[in-house]
Amino acid sequence: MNGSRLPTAEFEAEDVARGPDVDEAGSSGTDDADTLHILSEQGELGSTLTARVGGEVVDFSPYVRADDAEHLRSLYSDMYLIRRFDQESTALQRQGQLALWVPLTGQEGAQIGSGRALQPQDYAFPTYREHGVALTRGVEPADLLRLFRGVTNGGWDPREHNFHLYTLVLAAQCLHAVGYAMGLQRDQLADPSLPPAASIAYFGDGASSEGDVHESMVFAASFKAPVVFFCQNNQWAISVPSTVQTRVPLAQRAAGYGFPGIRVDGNDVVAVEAVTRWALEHARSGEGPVLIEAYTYRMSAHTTADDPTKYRLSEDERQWRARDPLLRLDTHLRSTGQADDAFFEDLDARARAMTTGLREAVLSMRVPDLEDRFASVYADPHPLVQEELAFFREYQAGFADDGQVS
Amino acid sequence: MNGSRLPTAEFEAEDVARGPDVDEAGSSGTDDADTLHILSEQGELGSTLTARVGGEVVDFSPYVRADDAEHLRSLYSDMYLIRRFDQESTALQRQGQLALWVPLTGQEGAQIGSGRALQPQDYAFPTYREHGVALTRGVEPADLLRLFRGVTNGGWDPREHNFHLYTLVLAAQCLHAVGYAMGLQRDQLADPSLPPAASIAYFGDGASSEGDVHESMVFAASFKAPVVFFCQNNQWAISVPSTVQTRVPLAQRAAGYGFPGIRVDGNDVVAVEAVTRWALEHARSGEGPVLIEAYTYRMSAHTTADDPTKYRLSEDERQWRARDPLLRLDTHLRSTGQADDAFFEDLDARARAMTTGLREAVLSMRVPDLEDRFASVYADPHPLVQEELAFFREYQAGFADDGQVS
Amino acid sequence: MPTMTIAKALNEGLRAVLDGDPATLLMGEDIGELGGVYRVTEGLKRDFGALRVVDTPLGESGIIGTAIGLALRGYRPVCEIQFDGFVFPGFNQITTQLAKLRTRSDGMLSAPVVIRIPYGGGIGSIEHHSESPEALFAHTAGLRIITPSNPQDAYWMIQQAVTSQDPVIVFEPKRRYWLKGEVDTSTPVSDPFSAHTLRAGTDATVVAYGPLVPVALAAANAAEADGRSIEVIDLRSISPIDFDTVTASVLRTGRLVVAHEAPTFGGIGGEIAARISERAFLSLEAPVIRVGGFHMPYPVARVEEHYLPDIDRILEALDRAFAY
Amino acid sequence: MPTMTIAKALNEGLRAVLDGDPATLLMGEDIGELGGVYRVTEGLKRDFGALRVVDTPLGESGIIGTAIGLALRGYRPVCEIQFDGFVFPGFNQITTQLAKLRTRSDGMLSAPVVIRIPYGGGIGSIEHHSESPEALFAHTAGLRIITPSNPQDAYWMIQQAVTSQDPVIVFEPKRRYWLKGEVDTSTPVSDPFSAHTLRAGTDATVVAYGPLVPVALAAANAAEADGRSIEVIDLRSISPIDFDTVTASVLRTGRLVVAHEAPTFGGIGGEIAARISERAFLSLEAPVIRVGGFHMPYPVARVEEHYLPDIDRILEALDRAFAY
Ligand SMILES: Cc1ncc(C[n+]2csc(CCOP(=O)(O)OP(=O)(O)O)c2C)c(N)n1
Ligand SMILES: Cc1ncc(C[n+]2csc(CCOP(=O)(O)OP(=O)(O)O)c2C)c(N)n1
Ligand SMILES: [Mg+2]
Ligand SMILES: [Mg+2]
Repeated sequence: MNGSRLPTAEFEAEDVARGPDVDEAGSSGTDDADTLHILSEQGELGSTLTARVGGEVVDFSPYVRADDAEHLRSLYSDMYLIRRFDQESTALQRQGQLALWVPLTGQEGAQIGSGRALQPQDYAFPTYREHGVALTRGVEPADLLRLFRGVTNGGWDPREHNFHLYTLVLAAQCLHAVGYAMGLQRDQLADPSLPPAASIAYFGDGASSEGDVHESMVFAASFKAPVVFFCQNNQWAISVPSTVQTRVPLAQRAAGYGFPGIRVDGNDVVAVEAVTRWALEHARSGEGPVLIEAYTYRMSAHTTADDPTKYRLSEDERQWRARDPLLRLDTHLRSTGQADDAFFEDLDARARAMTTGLREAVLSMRVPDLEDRFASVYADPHPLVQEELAFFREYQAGFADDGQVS
Repeated sequence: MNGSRLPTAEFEAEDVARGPDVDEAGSSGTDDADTLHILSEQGELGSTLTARVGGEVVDFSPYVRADDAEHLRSLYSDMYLIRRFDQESTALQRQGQLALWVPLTGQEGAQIGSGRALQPQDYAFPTYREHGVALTRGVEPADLLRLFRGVTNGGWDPREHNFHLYTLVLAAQCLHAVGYAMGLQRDQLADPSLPPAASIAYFGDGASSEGDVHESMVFAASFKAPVVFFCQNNQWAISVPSTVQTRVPLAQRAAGYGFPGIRVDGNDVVAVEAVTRWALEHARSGEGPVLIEAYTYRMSAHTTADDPTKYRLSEDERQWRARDPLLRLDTHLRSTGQADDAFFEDLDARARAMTTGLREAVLSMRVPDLEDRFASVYADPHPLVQEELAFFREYQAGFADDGQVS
Repeated sequence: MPTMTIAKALNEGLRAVLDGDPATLLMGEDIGELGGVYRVTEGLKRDFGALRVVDTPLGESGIIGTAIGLALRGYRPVCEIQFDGFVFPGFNQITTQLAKLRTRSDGMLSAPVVIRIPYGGGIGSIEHHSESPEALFAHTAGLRIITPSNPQDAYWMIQQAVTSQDPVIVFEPKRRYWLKGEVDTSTPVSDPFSAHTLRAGTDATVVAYGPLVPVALAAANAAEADGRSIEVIDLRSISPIDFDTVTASVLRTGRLVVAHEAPTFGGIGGEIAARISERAFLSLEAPVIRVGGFHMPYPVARVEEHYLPDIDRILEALDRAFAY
Repeated sequence: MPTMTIAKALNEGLRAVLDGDPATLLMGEDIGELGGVYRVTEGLKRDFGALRVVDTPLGESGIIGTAIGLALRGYRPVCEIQFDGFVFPGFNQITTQLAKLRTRSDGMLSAPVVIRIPYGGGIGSIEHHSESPEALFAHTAGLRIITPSNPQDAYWMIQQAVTSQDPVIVFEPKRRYWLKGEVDTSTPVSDPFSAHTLRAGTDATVVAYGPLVPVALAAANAAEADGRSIEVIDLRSISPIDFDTVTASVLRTGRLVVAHEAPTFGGIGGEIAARISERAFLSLEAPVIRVGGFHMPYPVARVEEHYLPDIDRILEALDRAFAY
């Protein structure tokens, strides 16, 4: 089993095979002046509302909404609701009602924080895990399940919510977000009375390695497009740790393109919201793109088809449970008396109401005919599609006669 | 001609359309502490042999070979020879002997400086313009013309010179260089007695925007591959200035991947050689990749098919003539008495000797048969190729009978 | 009627769409200041400005991907890919994103992006500058692919591509850019997705498109001298293919030769041969004969003349068809 | 002889090449610790180490491009692309670099890279996980493309792919990963670029490959009940195609049905139909009938059963062939 050419397992060169010498600033990566964190794991609000962005120190206090109890409760509510939805969806998948489910548990802080920072005229381009952002954009939760039920590749009208469809080819949506932002720019120039707007591109630590992320950043920087790149570094791309994609914080990529990049504690919904509000304002005001790296953790499996015990330590998972984005806001709200039991009970009731009909909603989702699919390939009539549709109808009809197939 | 939606030419938004607000450090980009420059435009050797790389100041003096007169003369000779070759090739193209020529004039400092820094065991991956590097790798100059004569897509045996074939699809070769470096790494581990080696990937400012450059850097950083990325920023990608690709020096990209990046005055052959020797040593010794941006200028057209007067100012061209990489070393050698007229006359004679046979060499290049091409598609026998070759032979034979075609 | 080259007709067509619809914009490498390496966009940046004629950074995926985003915002981007051989970095965005957007959204969204690609050989150029990759796009549903062969078609088809609600790839026969012809700028040509019968004939049909159309016509003329009456069809659209026109012709002539520069194996000629063999099975006097490139990377310039289908190759194919 | 699944046979085949040739290495996304999303590389990182079973960063162009570099240095990389629909970011490196390296160097260099791609539908999955893009690679000269349909072929063909001096794409029929069969680990199967006749017949020939081979066999059995004797050929190699075997069969049977999951339009079935129509023109009793996907993006899971060619679709095609 040993050859002349290549070392085998016994003769392992950790460095080449990528060892532990990763230059990440601390394993949590959230302990330095380049990272914004406001709400601590203990549920306490920090007093430093600044962080270094590139060479400069930015004061995020105008963007922090921590003194608005109502607002904090609503952030908590969103996180809570989407986690419950996530759990329910996972259960539906286990029951065989969904082909697959992509859980977001652990990433509620990053998603609700950034989603709530958006204004109606902004436009979001999600990956396939942004259920939390979807909630903030008013997408009907059940609609998120259509894709995973296998009845559509879409599920909602993006134009109604300014929330694009899920994109499964990693990083592809980043370019769409930049192009959309270039369109916003042009609209604004043609009609300065339009409210300034930006787009936001979500992607993961794994996707960050794809060429499309690079080209998005090059184009965005070149055209000063009003786009925010929002990377959820949940530390895993299926089974591969983010240290394989990069040895330094992903936020540092931005400086290479000449725009600001900042890492934020992704489990701190207050900080995420603040930094995203700042970034969107930067983009909307014509200052160009911003990269945000939300440092977080995928608390669940990659998808319901995945088994994380194959590649990560339960000890790690345990540690990150203590950093749960919901937990710390819960603690904060309770300890400061901003929320009482009634609030949590009421929220629980809302969550139950939201998830109750879900199973029925899924069961009653219209299963399309293959015939429907022929209709959406082209906008204009297309002879080949028409011919194949005619064949298909005739073919199906043949079975109807035989009584074999409906 | 004016619409409701988009502003027209009169209503130009310079910022969006990319105006002059580029954050480049000075238009020459070579005036700051992040740039290494040693031999000035006036032909004087500077005394600071340091430059900032990332946060740290690196002392390049161990890599500078400015006190070796023999060496400086040989650098000059190489630059001179390849420029003369370039001029002759341009002439050959004008005479219709080449389909196209890609001139390197202006980039001799970057190419000879980096090429001479390579050791025999290193392996270079060029673009299509690295005639100077080819010279340093011992490629027969006439062989560089085969591609442009249209008789091959190659022209030399890369394994003989550790100099890969020209690659025309921008940026593609960067990944090959990284993979090759991964191979070097494995060889070294299997046989530590091998001399440490690195690969070097050449690419341009235009190509830097391609996704493949990004993926190369991600892979190289991840595997700590012994590869040097050598970007010749000659400020133009055909007609598009490098400020469209980036608003900040390209060298800054490296920090985003966690490896050193440095800008060097590309028209300063002494500095380029030093910085490349440093970078190669860094790579060979297991420290991982380095990015070098050689800031230079394409003094000629993109190719002989190009007309730069369409897109750039003759004033710019004039300014850059003063920064000619040959001129400054010429001045230095003469003013310090390290080279006399005899040297320059002798060099001129060598150049004449080198270019004299060129036209004949080109004229006598064997024009391949289409039949030859059938032989190199696959290594192993392939029925379709055999069938088509048989058809082609029979078809050609038919004409021979008719006396129509040879 | 003005006479102009294909390149000029495309330029005028693009000018017309920029003029007519403020949502249109052109994007690509070197299309602005330089006017494109083939000068197809010459003068347009000057007249419409840098916001509508955009010199992009150098990345094909970036060009197509941002064009999709612009289209989602209501714009109509016309992208130029500099050469056939350089479309591949953008292949993913075209194949997985652009082509599928409509289906993915159950018909709610569309991205009517136009992609212009100069294609084909015969220009004595270097590697990657002479390819014919149309079959690699035709297999993907959701795209439309057209290729004008003359100035009149060029002028109108580029405009029709921009008007289409679907994404359209326009393959421009680069070695015919300087081919001149009359252009009627007042009456649009018929449906760009239909084939045109350029020459009537009774003994055999030759189907060609793009750069080979003049070759097919010349071959038909040469065959006439031998007493053979050849019908020549300019396919014009590669996806969809106007099989009705081709079938009707073959039902009359009984013989079909299909010619393209792309390699025969896996080329679009196979699709035509297969479908016509099915539709006209009982009328075919001979198998459909394909004339195309060989199964090899496009060869170096000095041998391309032996590679490219020419009049003789088409005549030889006709001979084979008549041998049955 | 041991019995194993196709996935296990591939795993054992990869183990054999890693064992036998120190220049081989595997690279891809999630192939190490996890053993691949289909567990085809399970246990190999444990046994051969992270230098030979490499979890790469997430970039398909990066995987193929660095594999080419490794091959230039004398290594034999076997790349895994996670799903058919995710090969496209690597399309440029495959099409313009990998396929052409040999020709570009006038035969001096070769890059015997192997690319494994799980492909095809029928697994109830989401978008991009059920595609059959083989025709998009077959058109490009310089590549070889094979697709095993059973454990025995899987075990040997993956090894033969690694031994080939040419780049080889191995399309693995993912919905058959769990198909079991006996594997003779001592005697290699014959030339992986040849077709195998799996069932003799006299009235018509059915050609299929990969996931549709069991479907074609089942259809042939069903047709037998109707008194029709159907020959079934497993194509095994998509580039080159073993036209000799197919032609010989059709010359005897006079009828041909070609089935694949990929859309019919522009699919490899067109190439087979065109070439067999030419080679067996006078023996064909009916046109070649193709059974394939419709011209649409692969549909959502809930309707895929109506999209995928099944026994009935093949029988219907045979009916059409027998109707002549
Ligand atoms: C281009 C492409 N390659 C591979 C895949 C398969 N794949 C799906 S998700 C995934 C991991 C993505 O990781 P990351 O970007 O960190 O996002 P996360 O899933 O953690 O949210 C992979 C490899 C894909 N969808 N697209
Ligand atoms: C992928 C790809 N796209 C487009 C081209 C066409 N092209 C050839 S050279 C060039 C400009 C390259 O500029 P740069 O990288 O700065 O290198 P330089 O020519 O200045 O040396 C372009 C656009 C190409 N060769 N490859
Ligand atoms: Mg992740
Ligand atoms: Mg340049």
